[in-house]
Amino acid sequence: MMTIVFSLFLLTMLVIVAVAILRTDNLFTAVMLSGIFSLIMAANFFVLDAADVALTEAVIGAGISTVLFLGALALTAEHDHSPPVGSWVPLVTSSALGGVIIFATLQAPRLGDPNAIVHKHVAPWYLENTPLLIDVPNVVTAVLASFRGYDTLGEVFVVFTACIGVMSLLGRVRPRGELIEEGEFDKRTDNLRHHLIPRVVGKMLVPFIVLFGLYVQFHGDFGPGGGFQAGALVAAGIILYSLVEGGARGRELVPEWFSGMLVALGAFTYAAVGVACMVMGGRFLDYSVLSHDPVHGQHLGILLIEAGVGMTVAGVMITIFHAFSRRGIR
Amino acid sequence: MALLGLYNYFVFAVLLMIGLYCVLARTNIVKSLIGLSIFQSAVFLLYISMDKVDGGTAPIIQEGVENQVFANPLPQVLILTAIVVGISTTALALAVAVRIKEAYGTIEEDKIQEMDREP
Amino acid sequence: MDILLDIASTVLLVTGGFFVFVGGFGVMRMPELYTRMHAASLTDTGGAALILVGLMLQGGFTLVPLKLAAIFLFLFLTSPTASYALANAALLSGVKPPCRNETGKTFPGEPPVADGPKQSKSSAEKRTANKTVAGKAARKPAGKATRKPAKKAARKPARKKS
Amino acid sequence: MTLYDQLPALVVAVLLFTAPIAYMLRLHGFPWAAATAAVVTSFAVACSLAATVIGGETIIYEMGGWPAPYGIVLHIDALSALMAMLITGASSAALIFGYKSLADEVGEETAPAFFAAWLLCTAGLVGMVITGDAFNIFVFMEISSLSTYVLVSAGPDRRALISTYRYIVMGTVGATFYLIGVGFLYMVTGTLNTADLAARVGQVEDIRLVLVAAGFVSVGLAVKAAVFPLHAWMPNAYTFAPNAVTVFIAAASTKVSLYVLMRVDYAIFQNSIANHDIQLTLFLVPLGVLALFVGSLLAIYERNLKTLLAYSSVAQIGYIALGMAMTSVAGLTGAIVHMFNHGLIKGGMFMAVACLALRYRTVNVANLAGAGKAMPWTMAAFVIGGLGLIGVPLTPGFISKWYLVLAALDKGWLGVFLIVVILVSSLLAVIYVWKVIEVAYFREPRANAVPVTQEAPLAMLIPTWIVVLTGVWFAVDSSVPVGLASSAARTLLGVAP
Repeated sequence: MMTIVFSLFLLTMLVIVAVAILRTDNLFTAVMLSGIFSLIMAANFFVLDAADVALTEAVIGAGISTVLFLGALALTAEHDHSPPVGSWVPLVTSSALGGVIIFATLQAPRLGDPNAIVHKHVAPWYLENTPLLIDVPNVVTAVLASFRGYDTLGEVFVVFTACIGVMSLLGRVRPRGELIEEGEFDKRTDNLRHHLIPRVVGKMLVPFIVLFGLYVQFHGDFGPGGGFQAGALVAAGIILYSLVEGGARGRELVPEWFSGMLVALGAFTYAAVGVACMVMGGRFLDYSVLSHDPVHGQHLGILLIEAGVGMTVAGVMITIFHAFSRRGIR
Repeated sequence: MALLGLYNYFVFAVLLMIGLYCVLARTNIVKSLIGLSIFQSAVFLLYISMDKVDGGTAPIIQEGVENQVFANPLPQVLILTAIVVGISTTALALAVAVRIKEAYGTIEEDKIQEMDREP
Repeated sequence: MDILLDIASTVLLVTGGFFVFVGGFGVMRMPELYTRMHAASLTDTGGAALILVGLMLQGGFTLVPLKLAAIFLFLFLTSPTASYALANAALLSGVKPPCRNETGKTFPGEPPVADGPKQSKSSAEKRTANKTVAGKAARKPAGKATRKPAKKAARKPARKKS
Repeated sequence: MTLYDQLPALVVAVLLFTAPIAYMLRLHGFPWAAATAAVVTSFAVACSLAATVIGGETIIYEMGGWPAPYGIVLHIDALSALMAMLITGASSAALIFGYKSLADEVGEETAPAFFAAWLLCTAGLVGMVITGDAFNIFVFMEISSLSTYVLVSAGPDRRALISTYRYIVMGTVGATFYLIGVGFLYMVTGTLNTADLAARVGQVEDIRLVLVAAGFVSVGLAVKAAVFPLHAWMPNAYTFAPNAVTVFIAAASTKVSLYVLMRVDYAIFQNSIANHDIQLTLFLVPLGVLALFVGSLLAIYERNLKTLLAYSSVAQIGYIALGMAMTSVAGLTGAIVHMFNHGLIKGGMFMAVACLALRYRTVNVANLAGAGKAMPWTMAAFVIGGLGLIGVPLTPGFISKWYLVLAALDKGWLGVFLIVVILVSSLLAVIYVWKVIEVAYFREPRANAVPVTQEAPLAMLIPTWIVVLTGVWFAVDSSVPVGLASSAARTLLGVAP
């Protein structure tokens, strides 16, 4: 009962914040509010017993996505100059969409119904067989890395694609061939360097954030966490460092060739584990063949691919951040 | 009480509407992209709402504890994937927005359309 | 013994909740940015500290109090920093604290004498815009990630003026 | 496990494995070489898979060794093998063809990223085709979409950027719709495996959520496939992308979404929703007919040759939609064969356009006067492709239209109407193809225009002619595509072969 009340409160807040985002003309306000939106969403996920997702949403939605939006705002515009809406098409389309969904979900199982079909098919099998077949306590990690490892492989390559996309769009060289040395976002965050307190406290926190990221990486089998969250956390630590010390120092700490290499290496590791399984006589991504004992093989496979995921995600986030912060206004 | 159990889905519908409206009605590219990310987050809410079981906990099996009820792990895995896909799309779209600003000098779609019309 | 612990922790939790409530109430009722920040700081310090200690008493001799202590330490470091950055940015972008003149009437801040009569209408408008940004950001419950956006919300206008 | 058993996974794994390598090793010319090698390997694997399944059997490959509804399986039957062949074939042809023009349009600096994106795009499309899991389709759809955005935005014109942005917004909304539909399906069945879904959707008592799910999935995929009113992103994306990219995405990318639409509608919803064939007809016939007319008319009035061909694609997708709407073996065979043939025709035509663009530096129809004399081979390839669009006998377009007409004959008055529509739209195709031919062959170049005397380089001409002649070959001896397509159509409809 308590969770339902709390959930109601959070969901209502979500709607309020979303409306506020829609109404504001100031893009900075909108970006800040969308950070808050993600944070409330993360809290809500936690209430709904999805700890892994909550962690990911908090790091990626509220942390990294906000920083990326700010980086883009520094290079584009501060205000939304959309003309007043003259057409009724958007309103009708979106209302129709909402109407259809509400109409359909009137027959959906209520929240938390233990007899819902989703809890009767497939999912119980995971909960039953994970201790036997894979033997890691966190079932989410088991499903993510092994049962549906092919999805996760695809996902790593989605991030990889985004990274090469951003790099080919905002790479070092412009179409005209000139190099950019001083980035606009760098300049704007530069004044943070002259403030002692944020700088000292920020620097003090960086090692702990990175440490926490590593903990999440290697503790992902036992508690909430795994490669995605860890990669994003480590990247958040490095980004914080770049913010308080200036982008140039940040790029000294993690050079761009290094983060770029990390991206490709992570994706490569994942694919290579899959191919190695094929070479050792199993199917693609069948980790059981990696060792004499199938369960041990699964552990090894999960460790390796989580490392690949962590490397890719951390590399991608850092690379994309640098790509935005390095860019100067033309 | 029955409707209260469906409140999640209603919020999902409302967020979807707000997101889609923002995408369609705003001509500012960054604003549309914020709308797009709300649109995507709404879907996360749909999936995660499905995973809850009354009296359940996060699906982490603890040794020595019997008869625990766990939330459904599958939607969580799917949404972990979807969140990462979402940020990838956003990052790429923002990079395109930056390049559009550099090429056109504005990120208002209606103005860009005018500029493209006159050769 | 147990009952004593329970009573102590309940008292702490209730007091902490009271602080949070007062903080939220203050953010709603206070007239402008700095006083609102002052109110919000009640949530960060009194509220958070009391609630965390109350929870630690509930935890007993396990890892839980240690984790809570880590959270306490984290908040102890970050929330003053965030407040500092916020106030600093507000000051730089021209939001002045309210002053009282000889007649005893309060009026919205007059700029320091050095760059006295420069304040124009447009900057007054800008000020209200800033206030809404900062106000909204500061009103949210304390947490790691809210702190970050709040810091940045304030940073941007800071640059605009200087 | 022998190598032969591993083939289904290899189609995708080769591409995914090579992409990071192509991105990491920044040697001169290496990314192109690596990409071509990987894509050609994948094409060979796809061909051998097609040879295995042409008889009508199905290969199931369990990823990670986990059985069907719990793990992800690859599901390869005649239809998916045909599509995989089309995608990898188009990708290899466009890559080999684009060796010169891509070096021209994509700088040395961005080449590694570009070719990695190319590999990922191919991998994403193939992955969508061969997977047997509804959510996995979404993941690979995102890989292919994100990499297509990257490829399109590499275009030299600044309008490439705004087209990419629109494509991103439409594509993301489409993919999210698909995701919502899958979510609802999961809610009522508890599974994501397509075969399992097909079995369990029929047992759902409450049909409302299933209907809405079908709607979301169909609309989402229709956006991705550029079915008529949702085609807005396509013409500009085709026009401003680099030429070789246009060849590839015009031949393969929208077809894959149509394929998924076909698969989902027939395999999952057909058996479970009462009167689903009528709903499908009501949904697709008006859209298909409108697409034929609007696409053809817009093509007639278009001045830019690439945009003209893009609008013609909108019209041709109308044919495929009509074939899908007819829910008969002949209609589906027509639709599937047309997906394949249209890929060949449009691929060949865009290759010819790329050759023209290389010499003329413009793709405005008006400026191509005299091209028939200056570049006879290129224009001949273009004309053969154009005849295919019209549907003249002995060209691939004829075969598919033949099956569509056959299917329409069974449909009574609706069928007569559809035959008239098909004939009229073929006439419209004559007009827009003739428009180009007239300028190229019968109009003298303007006095002030720079004279073009050189034919396109052989490195581009030979692939163009290979594609065009393959099309003609499959029109004369249509047993392979028609065999695969009719076996696929029977499987989809559940008719015993």
